Amino acid sequence: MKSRLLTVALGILTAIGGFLDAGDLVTNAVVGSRFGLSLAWVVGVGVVGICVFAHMSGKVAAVSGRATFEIIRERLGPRTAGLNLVASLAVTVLTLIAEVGGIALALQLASSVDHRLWVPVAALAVWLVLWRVKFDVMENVTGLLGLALVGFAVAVFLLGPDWGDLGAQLVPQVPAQESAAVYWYFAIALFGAAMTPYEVFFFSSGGVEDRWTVRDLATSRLNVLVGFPLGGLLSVAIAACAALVLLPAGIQVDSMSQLTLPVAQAGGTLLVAVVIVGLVAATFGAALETALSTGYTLSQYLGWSWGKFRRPAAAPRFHLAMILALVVAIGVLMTNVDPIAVTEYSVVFSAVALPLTYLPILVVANDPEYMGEHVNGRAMNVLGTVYLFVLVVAALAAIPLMIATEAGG
Amino acid sequence: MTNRRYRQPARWCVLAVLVLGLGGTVAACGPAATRSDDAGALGSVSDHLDDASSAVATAELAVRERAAGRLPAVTADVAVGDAVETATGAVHGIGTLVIAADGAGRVRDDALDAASGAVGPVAAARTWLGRPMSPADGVLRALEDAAGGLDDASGVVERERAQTAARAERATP
Amino acid sequence: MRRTRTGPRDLSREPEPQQPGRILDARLHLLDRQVLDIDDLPVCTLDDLELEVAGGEPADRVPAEDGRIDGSVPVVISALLTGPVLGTRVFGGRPPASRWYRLPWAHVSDVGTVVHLSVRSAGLDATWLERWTRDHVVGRIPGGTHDPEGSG
Amino acid sequence: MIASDLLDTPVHDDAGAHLGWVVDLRFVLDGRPSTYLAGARLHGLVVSPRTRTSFLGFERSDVRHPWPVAPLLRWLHRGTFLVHWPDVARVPGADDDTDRGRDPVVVLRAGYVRYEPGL
Repeated sequence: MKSRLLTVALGILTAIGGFLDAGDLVTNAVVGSRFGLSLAWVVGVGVVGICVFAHMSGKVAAVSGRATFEIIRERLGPRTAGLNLVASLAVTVLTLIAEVGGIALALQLASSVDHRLWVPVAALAVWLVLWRVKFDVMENVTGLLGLALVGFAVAVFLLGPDWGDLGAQLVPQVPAQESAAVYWYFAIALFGAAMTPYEVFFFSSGGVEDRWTVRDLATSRLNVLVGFPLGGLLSVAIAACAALVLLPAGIQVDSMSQLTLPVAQAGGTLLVAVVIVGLVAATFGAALETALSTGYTLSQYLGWSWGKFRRPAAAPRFHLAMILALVVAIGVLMTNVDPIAVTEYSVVFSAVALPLTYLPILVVANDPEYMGEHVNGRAMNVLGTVYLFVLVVAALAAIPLMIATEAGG
Repeated sequence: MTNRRYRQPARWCVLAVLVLGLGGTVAACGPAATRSDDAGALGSVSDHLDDASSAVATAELAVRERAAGRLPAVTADVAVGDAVETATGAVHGIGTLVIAADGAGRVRDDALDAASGAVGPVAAARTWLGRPMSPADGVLRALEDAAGGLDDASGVVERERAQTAARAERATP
Repeated sequence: MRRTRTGPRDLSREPEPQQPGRILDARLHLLDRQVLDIDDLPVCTLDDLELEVAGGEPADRVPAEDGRIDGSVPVVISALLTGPVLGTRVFGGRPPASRWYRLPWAHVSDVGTVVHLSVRSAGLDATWLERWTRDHVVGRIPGGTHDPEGSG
Repeated sequence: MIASDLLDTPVHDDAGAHLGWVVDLRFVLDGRPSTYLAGARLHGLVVSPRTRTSFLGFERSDVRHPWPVAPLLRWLHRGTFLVHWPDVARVPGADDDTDRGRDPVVVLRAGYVRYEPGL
């Protein structure tokens, strides 16, 4: 019993720590420094969405033993699924680039060594972990270290804001100096940051890696339902830090180093150090997840042997795909592209790519042939349908808004 | 093996969407797009001035926190280093804009002066970080002056932009 | 185009008689499913099906003059196909039969949410690229045969 | 013959009228028994009169969720029927794709019978 409690606690803690990635960090800071907390509601919408989505894909993985992209191929056929594969792979590799760049930027904060020098080191470290380390060790270590981002929440308290004032900001409204189109563009970016497709690929394939069965469903549900909302609260805490310190100072966030300034003001050197550890762990964990997701999607579409639980020699093409993805990430980052800009684009394209991934999961979660008695209940289906609409609207609006607002300019 | 009659239009649709999407992205996100008229160019100047102000504010905050011993030296160095990059980027951005009208051109030159004037203090802040014991007052004062200069330039640009836009409105009823 | 009357109570459709065996629809139950070998190791995705006139039929029932098959002869699945047929399913066309990787239907042991084979994947043509990658790329990187679940 | 020679192919009746497209192939496992599974006999073609895009099969199952995807697709595929294999008079051959004069089509015999497609 005690060990079970420990497992649940560990699962929740890793879910909190694993929720945040470079996309969440950057987007929340940017939004906080421009819009205050007036977009915090989007984080709520995104968190409920990722809970619904992750829960369904986890359930499908546990009951049928099929991971998300196998389902996508089975249901949509090779042509539509192939299109989805191209889109998802592009977004996932873009996110991987952002995460590897994020590791490098976070390491730069602790070392003052230029981030471009850290990129190959970070990518090599990611590969070594993928190559050698056991799946649950990898998941738990990065998740627990990522918990250090709680430093942002601590910072909000230490800053001692006028809580009534901060609460009043939570009301959705377009600030006077920003246009409605820009507001909605960033709403979609925040939504895409909370609900990235790779999280779902990782979550469902991870369920297969951990050999989930129907009995593990309750645990997985608890991890998701408790861990992700708490992770979402951390996102809001980052936005709040930016809103309390950077917004009044007229600072627009365009680098990761600016994230540490509110923390320094609130908690001093020690808290900054804690947050930097959190930044490295969160981006590193997300880099692992996105790299794995490139391997998962490709292998599952083409029916290759995959999984970290297998020896690399037993899943050679899966490992080769991940190596190539990391090489691409290094190559792109070496062109001197700004990782923050890559991150900002990746979250918007995430929103575009989501519906094609979401729909097959929703369909299969209702299919008794796969799910037996575990098909979606009525409440889950109502939520699922509501989110299907939200996702489609966000996906259709994302690119026009990006063009109209010159990517939030 | 499928009916060609039904596949051809679908292909053209996909191609059209692709071309429109790419063209739209280039047209809207490319720097030369709607910004080629003077009002648009002044809008760009204004955006760059905001970037420079943000960089100055970042450096100021980082120096304050460092002086109070709340920010580790390396982190402060990175923050101010990023600010220097942003500030020089803004100078480069303003300097390379093409503006036709004389009045708007003068405003741009003033903005360029203000932005260039901000780079020095931000870089000086980075130098100061390397000498931990010296007082920060001088550095902070220089940063505040730079921020003031940027604010003034920003106000002038905004006014000129409004006038240019109004003139353009009258010219094309 | 002749329009047909539609709806759930479509009287123009006869009720389907009870069939003597399990029913499988190609797209719904077979195509694009994961194929696993006897040790549950993924082999491939089922990309296409090869259909042949059922063996053991009298020769005069095979319309051989133009190689065309029609409803007068019984047809069965002779093999599951994978490989380049995926490309032609996506983009259209048809690869030459020499490019198909065939997994004979006789080796299929079960069809559920996955298709199970009764043979090991190690000896199959369909997995040669997997073996090549293992022997010539991944196996040459140090630690390639290390078992991650074994010792941390 | 491979399955994709038949899938998505237009279906005509013996008079040449367009009836729809082959959206699926139905097999029945009642062929020659072997160690594991009986041989899979091609039992019939599932023909949809309106659209070729069949991937979810709602018109053949009792699944009504998720709304609105399931009802929408079921409605799109209304009128889908099954024809038994012996009612098929001609199927496209391997060389039809290069034969420019003739589109690959499945032709049904006169007096073919439409069956309920439900599983």
